[in-house]
Order: sequence, then C-alpha cells, then structure tokens
Amino acid sequence: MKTVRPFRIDAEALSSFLPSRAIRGWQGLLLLGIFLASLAAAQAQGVAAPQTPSAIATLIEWMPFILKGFVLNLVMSFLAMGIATVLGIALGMLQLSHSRLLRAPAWIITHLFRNSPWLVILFVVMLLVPFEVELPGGRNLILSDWIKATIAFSLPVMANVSEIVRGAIVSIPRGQWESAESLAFTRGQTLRWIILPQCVKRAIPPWMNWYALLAMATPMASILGVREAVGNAQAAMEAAGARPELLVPFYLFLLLLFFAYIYPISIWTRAIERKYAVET
Amino acid sequence: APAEAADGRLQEILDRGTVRVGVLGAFKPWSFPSTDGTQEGIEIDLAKSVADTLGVNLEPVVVTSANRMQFLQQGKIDVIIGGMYDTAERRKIIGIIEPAYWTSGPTLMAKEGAIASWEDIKDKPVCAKQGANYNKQVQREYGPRLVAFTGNTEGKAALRAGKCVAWLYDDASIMADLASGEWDGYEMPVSVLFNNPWASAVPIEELDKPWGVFMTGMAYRWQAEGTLLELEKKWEVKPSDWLAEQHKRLEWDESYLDGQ
Amino acid sequence: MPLVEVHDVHKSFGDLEVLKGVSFDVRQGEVVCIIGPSGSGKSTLIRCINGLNNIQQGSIKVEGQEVNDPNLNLLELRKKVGIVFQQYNLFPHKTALENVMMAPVKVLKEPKKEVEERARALIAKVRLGGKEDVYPGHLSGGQQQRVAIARSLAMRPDVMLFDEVTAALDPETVKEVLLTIKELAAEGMTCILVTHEMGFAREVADHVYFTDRGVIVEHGPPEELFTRAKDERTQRFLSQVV
Amino acid sequence: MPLVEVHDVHKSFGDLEVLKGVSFDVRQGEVVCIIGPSGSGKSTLIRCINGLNNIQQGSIKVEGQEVNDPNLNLLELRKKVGIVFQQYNLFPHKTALENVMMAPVKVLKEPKKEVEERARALIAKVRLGGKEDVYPGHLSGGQQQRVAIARSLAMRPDVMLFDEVTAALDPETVKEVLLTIKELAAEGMTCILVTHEMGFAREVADHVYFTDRGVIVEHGPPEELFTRAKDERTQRFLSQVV
Amino acid sequence: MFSLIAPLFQRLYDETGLNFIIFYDRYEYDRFVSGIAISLQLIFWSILLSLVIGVLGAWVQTSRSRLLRGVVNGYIQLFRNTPPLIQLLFFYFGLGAFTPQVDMGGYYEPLISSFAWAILSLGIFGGAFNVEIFRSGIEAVPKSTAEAAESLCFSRWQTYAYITLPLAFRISLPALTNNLVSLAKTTSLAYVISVPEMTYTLNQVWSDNINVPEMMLVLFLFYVIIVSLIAAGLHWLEKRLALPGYGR
Ligand SMILES: Nc1ncnc2c1ncn2[C@@H]1O[C@H](COP(=O)(O)OP(=O)(O)OP(=O)(O)O)[C@@H](O)[C@H]1O
Ligand SMILES: Nc1ncnc2c1ncn2[C@@H]1O[C@H](COP(=O)(O)OP(=O)(O)OP(=O)(O)O)[C@@H](O)[C@H]1O
Ligand SMILES: [Mg+2]
Ligand SMILES: [Mg+2]
Repeated sequence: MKTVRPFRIDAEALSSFLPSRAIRGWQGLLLLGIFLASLAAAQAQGVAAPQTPSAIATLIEWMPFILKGFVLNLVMSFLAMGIATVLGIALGMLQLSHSRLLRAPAWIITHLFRNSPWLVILFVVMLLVPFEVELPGGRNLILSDWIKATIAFSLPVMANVSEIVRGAIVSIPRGQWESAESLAFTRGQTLRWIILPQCVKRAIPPWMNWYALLAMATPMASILGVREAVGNAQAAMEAAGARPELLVPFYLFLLLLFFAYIYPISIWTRAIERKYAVET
Repeated sequence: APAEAADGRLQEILDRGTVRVGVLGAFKPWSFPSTDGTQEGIEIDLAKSVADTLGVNLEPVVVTSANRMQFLQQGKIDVIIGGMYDTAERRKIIGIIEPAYWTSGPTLMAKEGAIASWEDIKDKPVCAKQGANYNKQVQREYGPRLVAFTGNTEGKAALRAGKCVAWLYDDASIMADLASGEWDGYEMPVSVLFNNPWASAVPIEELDKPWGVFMTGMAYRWQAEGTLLELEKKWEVKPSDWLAEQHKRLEWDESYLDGQ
Repeated sequence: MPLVEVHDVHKSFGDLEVLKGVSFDVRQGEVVCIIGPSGSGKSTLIRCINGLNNIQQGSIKVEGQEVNDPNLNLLELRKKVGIVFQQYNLFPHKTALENVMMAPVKVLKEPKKEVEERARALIAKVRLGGKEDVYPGHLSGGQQQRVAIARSLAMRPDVMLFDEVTAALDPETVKEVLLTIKELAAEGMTCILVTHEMGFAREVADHVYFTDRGVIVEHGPPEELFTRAKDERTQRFLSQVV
Repeated sequence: MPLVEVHDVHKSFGDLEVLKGVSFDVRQGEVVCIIGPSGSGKSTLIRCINGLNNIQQGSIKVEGQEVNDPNLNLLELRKKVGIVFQQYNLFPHKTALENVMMAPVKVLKEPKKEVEERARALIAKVRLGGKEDVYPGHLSGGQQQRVAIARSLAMRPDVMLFDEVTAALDPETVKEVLLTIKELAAEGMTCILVTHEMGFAREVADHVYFTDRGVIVEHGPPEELFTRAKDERTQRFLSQVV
Repeated sequence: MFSLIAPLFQRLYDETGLNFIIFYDRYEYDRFVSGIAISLQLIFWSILLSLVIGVLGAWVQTSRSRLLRGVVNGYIQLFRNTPPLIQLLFFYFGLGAFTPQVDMGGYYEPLISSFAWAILSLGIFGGAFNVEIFRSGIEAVPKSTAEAAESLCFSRWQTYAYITLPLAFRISLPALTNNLVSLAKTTSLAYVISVPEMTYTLNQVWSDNINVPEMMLVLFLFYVIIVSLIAAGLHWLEKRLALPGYGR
C-alpha cells in the first residue's frame, strides 16, 4: 500500500530553541528604533528636580560603566561556549558509546543538566565549588566569581550540545556506517572521518542558537554579585541616588544592549540554516 | 597555600604587594561605584588607610552580604570591611576585629504616616535585603510578609513603587538616604530593634596572628585618631553619637606630652 | 580450494529465520548471481559473507578463513571482501577521488601519493575520468554507483559483493553500471551479485542461484536455469521477472 | 435545462492562462469524463465548478445558479456539488464514520442520530461496512478514497466531481474505487470525472471530453472518441495511454 | 505528614549533621510547603498564559492585516532576543512603578503583585516562543486537507476550529513540550523579584541556617521532578492524540 504521510514533521525545524523563522534585518532596526523612542518617552516622564541631572543624563554618564560590565557578559559567554562545546561533543559521543558503562553516566549527566534551571546550577556552582582548587602540580588555581559563573553557564549548554551532537550523529543514515565498516574502518575512524564531518553542518544552527541563549543567561551572574552589565547597572542606580525614574531607562538600555547583540546572531543563524536547508 | 606560611597572611600581603579588601559594592555612602567603575565611600577610605599603612596597593573586592564570609574563609579576600554586624554566631566562623568601626540596627523606612510602630507591619508586605541576619527575627517577631531582594536598589525601588509598606534595613543606611534629599516624604518611624556594631573581620585563624593584630591596631586608630569622625563629615552622614562616644573613650589622653 | 565456501548457514533476526541452511561455493575468478523474490534473504546472505551480519549456525570461509570465528580480525576479512550496496552510500562531504582514496589512506595507511595514482586509475576504469573532484551530490545515481564500485576496488579485494546495485537507478544509467561490472568480471575478479537483471545475469554469470524463503531452491549455469528450470517456484518467479 | 452549464470559461494563474474558453453542458444523471494530458487544465476546470478556484471570464451555472457571481452563497453551491480529490484528504484525527458525519452535523446542523444512520448506510454502500471506527491512517489508499466518496455523498450533492481519484492508488485498489463510482453512476448520480483510466471511461461515460492546453479539443460518446478520434492530438494521446 | 517525617530528619541531623531543617522545623517546613505551592502556581499560570498568547498570536499571524502581523512579529523578536531576567526586572521595577495601586489606608497594596508580574512576564516570554510553534504547526497542516473541508461547506472559521487547529496542535506538541519545560525551569528566575517560590524560599532557608548543600539537593530534586512530570504529561498527551496510522 502506498502510504501518504502528510503529517510527518521535522521536529527539529519546529524546536522551540531554533531561531524565529520570520526574521529580517530591517525589523531589528525598527525595534531598535522603538527602544530608543521609549527611552525618550521615559525621559519626558521623569520629572527631575532642578538640581538633579535628568534620568537620561545619568544613564549616559554611567553608560561606560555598564558597557564595561557588558564586556564581562561577552567574555563569560565566549568562554562558557568554548567549554560547553568541547565537553558537549565528548559527552554526546559517549552517549552513543557501545559500552553501557560509558553511556549511562553520559546520559544521566546530559539529562540532569538539561532539566535543571540555569539559576539553580548557578547557585550550586557558586556556593559549593571552592574558590581555590589545588592543581596536580601543587599550585593553586584561583576561581574567581565570574570564572565560576562561566563554568556554571557552560554546564547546561554542554548538556544541550551533547544532545545536538547525539541527534546529528543519529541522523546520519545507517548506510554511511555500514559502507565505512565494509571498507574496514574501525568505529573510531568512522566517527572521526565519516560521521562527524557530516554532522557539523547540521549542528551549527542549533549550536549558534544555544550561544544566543547562553549570552542571554549571563546576566543571572549579577544575582551572585558578579559585576556584569546588569549588576553594574544596579550599582550605578544606587550610586546615582536610587531615584525611581532611573529604573525604566536603565533597564530599557540593558534590554537594548542585549537585543543589539543577540538579534544579529539570530538573523545570521537563520541565514545559515536556510543555506544548509537548500544545499541538502 | 596561604595559611601554611609561617608568618601568616600579613607576610603574604606584603609579598604580594596588594591587600584584598571585601567591600559591599552598592551601599552608599560606605562603598559604591563611581562612574569610572572604581569604588569609593567610607569603607573604601578605611581600606585605603590599611593599604597605605602597609605600603601596599589596595584591591577592593566587591562582595555581597550572602557571600562575604565564604570569601574570607576561602582566602579570596584578606579582610572584610563591608557593613557586617558583629554577632556571636559569626565569631565562631570568622575573626571579628575589635573595636568596631560603625554601628547600626535594623529599622524601617516608610512613607510619612504609614507606620507608627513595629507592630504595624504585621501581615503587610515589607521589603528587605536578602541575607540580612535580622530578617528571620523580624519575621518571627512581627509577622510581616517579607519580600527580600538581592540588592538595596531593588528593595528601595520596590518601596517607592508602593510594592511594600516599608523598607527594613540598617538605620545608618536609611539615615544616609534620608539625608541625601532623594527621599522627601519618607521617614524612619520606628526606633532601631537593636544596635549592632559593624566590625571588620579577618580569617579566624589569623585573629591572633600578625594580620589580626595589625587590623586590631588599625581599628583602634580609626576610633582613637578620629578618622571615623572625619569620614562622617566627608561623606555627609548624620553624626552618630556612638562614634563620638567611642572616640572619646578610646582617645589616648596625650595632654601630658605638652608638659614635657 | 574455493575462494568462498558457504556451508549450511542459518541466520535469524529474533524469531524470524531468514536463512535456513544455505550452502554454495565460489571459485577464484567465478561470477555468481543470486536471484529470488524480495525478502528471500539475498541481502542477508551477502552481508553475512562480509561479516556485516553474524550467523547463528554453519560456516562461511573466505580464502579458508572462517568468517564466523569470534576471534577473527574483521578488518583483515573486509580487506579481502569488497561490497557495494544498492544505496551507494558515498561519503557526501568528500569528492569522488577522496571517496576512493579514503579507506586505503586512513585504514591501510598507504602513502597518499601512491593511493591517489591508483584511485585516479580506478575512476578512469569506471569511466568517470574528469569527475574526480566532483562531490557525490552533483553526480547522477549511476555515476555515484560507479564511484562506490571504485571505492571498494581501491582496497584491492579478492571478492566483490554486489547487492542489487542497479535497483535504485533508472533504466538508462543501469546500463553504465552493468557495463562496469561486466568489465570487472571479464578481468577475472571474483564476483557475487544479487540482481534482478536477468538479462545481465544470463550474460555474465558462470552460475546462478535461485533463493526463496531462506533456502537455495535451484541452481545451475544460466542457460540451464533460465530455460529449463525444474522447480515450480523458480518457473513462476522467472515468468514474472523476465 | 442542463444541470451544469459551462460557457466560455477563461482562467489564469498570474500570467499563465490555464483555461482558454471551455464550454460544455452536463444533464441530470449524465456521466461525463474529462481526459487529456497532464497540465491541460482538467483539475482547474473541475475546481472552478465547485468554486474552489474563481474564473476570470465566462460563466458556470449549476442548477441555473451562476457560480461566478460574487454575491453567490458559496456554501449553498457546495452543498449541491460534491468533490473527491486525488489525495483523499480525509481528516486524520477522525474515524471513518466521523469523517462522513462531520459536515452534515457541523455544517448543516442536522441531528446527529439521523446523520449517523445515513453515514453508516453510505459506508456500507462503498463496501466498507465494519470499518466505521477505523482511523484513516489504518486504511489502505483505496479504502480511504472510498471513505472520501462517502463523505462527499453525505452532503447529498446533486453533482459529484472526481479528480483523478485513482491516480495515487496501486492497480488492485483502483478496481474497488472504480466499482464504487460505477454503482453510483448506475443509480443516476450526475458525475463529472477526470480520469486516466480509459477502459473505465469507455465503460461508464455518456460523453467524453478531451482537453489539451486549456481548450476542449474534441468530444463525443466514448465509442466514437476512442475509436474514431478526428484530431491528431487526441489520436496521439490515446495511442500512448490506452 | 510533618509529624511523621520530623523525628526522622531530626535524628538524621543529630547523628550525621545533615541539616534538612525544612523537614523537622515547623517554621521552615511551612515556608517550604508554601514555596512549593507558589512555584506550582507560578508554573501553571505562566504556562497557561503562554499558551493563550501562543494560540492568539498564531491566529493573528494568519490574519490578512500586515500591521497586526507586524506587531506580533515585533513582539516575538523582542522577547526572544533579550534576556528573560532583564525582562522580569523591567516589568516589575520599570512598568510596576506606573501601575495603579490600591490605597489600603496608610499603605498601598499594588494591584499587580510580584507574583502576578512574574506570571505576566514569564507568560509573555514563553508566549513568544509558542506563537512560532503554533504557527509552524498550522503551516504544516496540508492545505489540501483544509480545502477538503472547504469543499464540504465548512466555513473559514469552522475549518480552523475543527480541522486546522486540532491537527496543528498535534503537530506542535513535541516542540511545545520542549518549550513548556524550559518555561517551567525559567520560573526560577522569579527569584529576582522576590516571588517566594522554591528557589527563593530555599535560598532564605540556607542563608538562615547555613545548610547550603542539603537545600541545593532539595532544590535540584524539586525541579527534576517537576520537569519530568510536565514532560511525562505532555508525552502522554502526545501519545493519546497521535494520529492513528501516522506514527513515525
Ligand atoms: N536487521 C534486520 N532485523 C530484522 N529483520 C530483518 C533485518 N534485515 C532483514 N530482515 C528481514 O529478513 C528477511 C530477508 O531480508 P533480505 O533483505 O535479506 O531480503 P532480500 O532477499 O534481500 O529482499 P529484497 O529483494 O527486497 O532486497 C526480510 O523478511 C527482512 O524483513
Ligand atoms: N494554484 C495554482 N497557481 C499557479 N498555477 C497553477 C495552480 N494550479 C494549477 N496551476 C497550473 O495550471 C496548469 C493546469 O493545471 P491542472 O492541475 O489543472 O492540470 P491537470 O490537467 O489537472 O494536470 P494533471 O493531469 O497533472 O493533474 C498547470 O500548468 C499548473 O501548473
Ligand atoms: Mg535486498
Ligand atoms: Mg490534475
């Protein structure tokens, strides 16, 4: 019987974590414009006392300080992504290992970190990991707060990279494994030369998407006292007298800052995804 | 490891050429950032005097009320000068330096006329700071609905937005706020629950070693030499009777020197 | 001594017995075709010979070496036995030339230059000279299949197995691939083919085996089998296919 | 008065003119087949009759009612005209019975009990008695197609349109579906069929239209058209298909 | 319940020093239980709100008005591309300052509590993802199926309600499961605006009692269980609603 399967869907294409499908550059600019307009509106709203500077003036004064914090957000996101990628690839391959002894822990680690809130992982690492660890050579490695936060952020991303890698490997047709096997490739050689190179393309869009999610998670570090953009913005508001009219412009500015960074990444991710979709 | 060095932390600091002082990051006017990102405030000035006396550089490390003791235990900072109460419990874990350099107690800030006594906050939302050690006590004794925030800024913003009746915090800080002119129409309607000195602290094992002894000397001088009274003036904090009293008590009567 | 000896092979997938005692021999240089209805176990048989499927009972020997031996070095076996599948399974991220070179370079660690020379010769042999640097995605099905054949040949196997290598191709390209196999057979390569192309089987095979439901029902030289099949099942199958 | 009157219909998709002046009539109880090469506009024509596509010029009348009238109540029209597609398009989340009952219950708001009775009768009529509670995914293509026919009939249409209803089916199941349509025609249902099954057209049609590139090239009773086609294009088409 | 487990955990503390105070101290126990209740409510309402937004948004995206579609698209982009933490802070502190509050005689009870702000903010955040999920689902419903309904006299709305939506929902379920699970996890962020949910409550407990590792363990278990339950429930739904015969 010829089966018509109109309802087969590509779960990955629908995955909530993939970037928006209808994404365009000019929309981003438009949204940026709306941001700026609301900043101006917030300015008009604050009835500043004559001797105090206006909210916008205060924001501009503190902007370098906030941007300095944002650099830390970026640094944390880069480092965490690097760690997550390396560990995640290893973990993803372990998940497919023939040995139960390797597969089971890999599966548990992956799912534990995938299913725990980032904030909880952050708390665990920040409060339970010591500030100094002794290296084998007898030297001490100092783990400052932001480094610990970086490690904490890398864990959930690692687990998700692990799943991406596993999914990509599984999606390679069996025939590839078999023909490599019949050409006398060992399992490791097959993975190294045949399977992984084919996975890269499939994995890049979700990988980039996870980077965006990671970058957007870094402000959580402020809760534990790391001085990144949000923490700095809050300290700045306190230093500027904790005036209530500061709240809207400052938080709006933070939103804008992240939007201006993340949105282009989303567009780019989407473009790459489209390109690969056409190629295959 | 630092603890192993025979001369202890003090030697380590001198070798390092930097003293790491834990300060609260957003606690005006004791310690708060300036627009260039560096810290300033009363506690920073105190920290500077420590560094200057030792002839080393100062590295202020921003801590929070929730993590400052861990940081000290872990060796991440050499000393806390960060608005910390001297309590019996804390003395078990860290080396509290005597004498204290400031004092304050939990009180409330509220819109004028909203609150008359501590009993008034029962079942009402009261903003607080996460990790403050009197939260539990106030909660148990007066039964407010405590809404604790991670930072002072948020807590006070919440009060201003009417999300709570009062802001439960140290009177010293509240007085500073009221004096700043940003809080017209607000008041401190109740007396402090208790008065608790703020002490600096070193790791507990350092308390009787050179580093603890040195810090004790510094703390004594801040009081005796009137450093704290000067800082009070410099940072426009409402003069505190306790400081004046301490200064008088600890000041060495040097008048006999004049006679020689 | 026969190059491949298959003796009383039994193979089950779970409860399903797919091969129920199959025996046959293939001598050096012989070309053998296996025909039979779908599901009769042809692919399974051929995959057992190269160790892709293990067997439950019986013995398979290649150059006197037992395939079913758990201590056997599978890699050694696979160097001797090449296989080409219906779905060519080329490596899509490598060019035609790289596909052919990959196994000798990565697995046998042969010097790259030498392998490249051989690979180019093989690609020319399957009449794809000029397509060396093209990726599989840009080759037609028939061309891909011929690259797959060259890729197997690059390991210098003693026997080549072909599993319905033309089934996924359209009639025109089938011819190209069959031509390549024919040339190979003519050069003396030992070949075992599963095929539905009866005309081709008749032309190149030295011996044809007809399988049904896991057993060899009948076998013989092609002229004999195709014209004077004795078994009723064979007759019915041939009447439908030819 | 003819039941369906198609007069000089023109229809374009963008720049592409698909129907270039088509006219024909269908009388009550008549069975009409439309044949022609792929892309000649057969599906488009049939879809216009039930208002799924609108037309740019000309007129289509069903029971004297102009389809192309912008003020026409499309629902009223569609109650009169049933259509069955090549891709049966059953509702996959509903059982066969529910599929048949859905439109009368939800759209016509007829009492459920009554509709159910009728629906069961219809399912029996398309010889699917016993399959009432089976979901489309578990039915074969031919069975699905017959449910689709029953589903259309449940609306008690005056005309039934069939658009290559057997094209997606394998030869065996084709017969079942054709039998159903034959019975329907025998009972006096007015039918317009697009089909590639010439044998079937010859058997059931009262009149056959041959279309090519948007026009009716030739038409007539099947014996005549199939044996004595005058137009060269018709002859060529028939020689290929029959 | 409490009196049942209290002695057990008291003994555990006395003998091993493992301080699960929430299981033997009445005050902390009550805090813990209310933390669970608030977390569950928070999860429930934010998921519900996000679903409502998702369905409405997807529906608007099929509308003919370019403006409406543009607005919804802008909403999606804004909320998908900014950190949810800052969204929460912005809603609560930024917008919260402008919302009406009820004068309760001397003090004010805000009309929208921090709990309500958390639901609003998280629901809107999660909704942005749901709109896309539902829209993809709607797009994946074959046009011809809707057309068949149309030819059976279904009106546009009837086709949407009886055919397109039920099918789209089934198609969307796997992606929806993903998103709702991550939304449930994200509710822990409500901590920053002091909603006394699980993370906040246990944080209070461990800063009062200095038993960080034990409370962390409880926190971890809580979320793992909640997330597994939600995922299991949705998978069950997925199985139940699976189109018979169209399994993968
Ligand atoms: N890995 C497997 N697991 C379970 N059953 C299998 C497996 N591989 C094959 N089978 C079953 O074994 C039987 C024989 O399969 P095989 O592929 O060998 O037949 P074949 O003769 O090659 O058929 P075809 O001409 O269709 O390729 C079939 O019933 C098939 O379903
Ligand atoms: N919605 C549409 N938009 C644009 N072009 C269309 C559309 N529907 C059909 N066409 C074009 O109109 C022409 C006629 O199509 P139609 O489906 O009516 O042909 P047909 O005779 O039914 O062919 P077949 O036998 O292949 O079904 C074709 O060229 C087709 O590509
Ligand atoms: Mg086979
Ligand atoms: Mg058609």
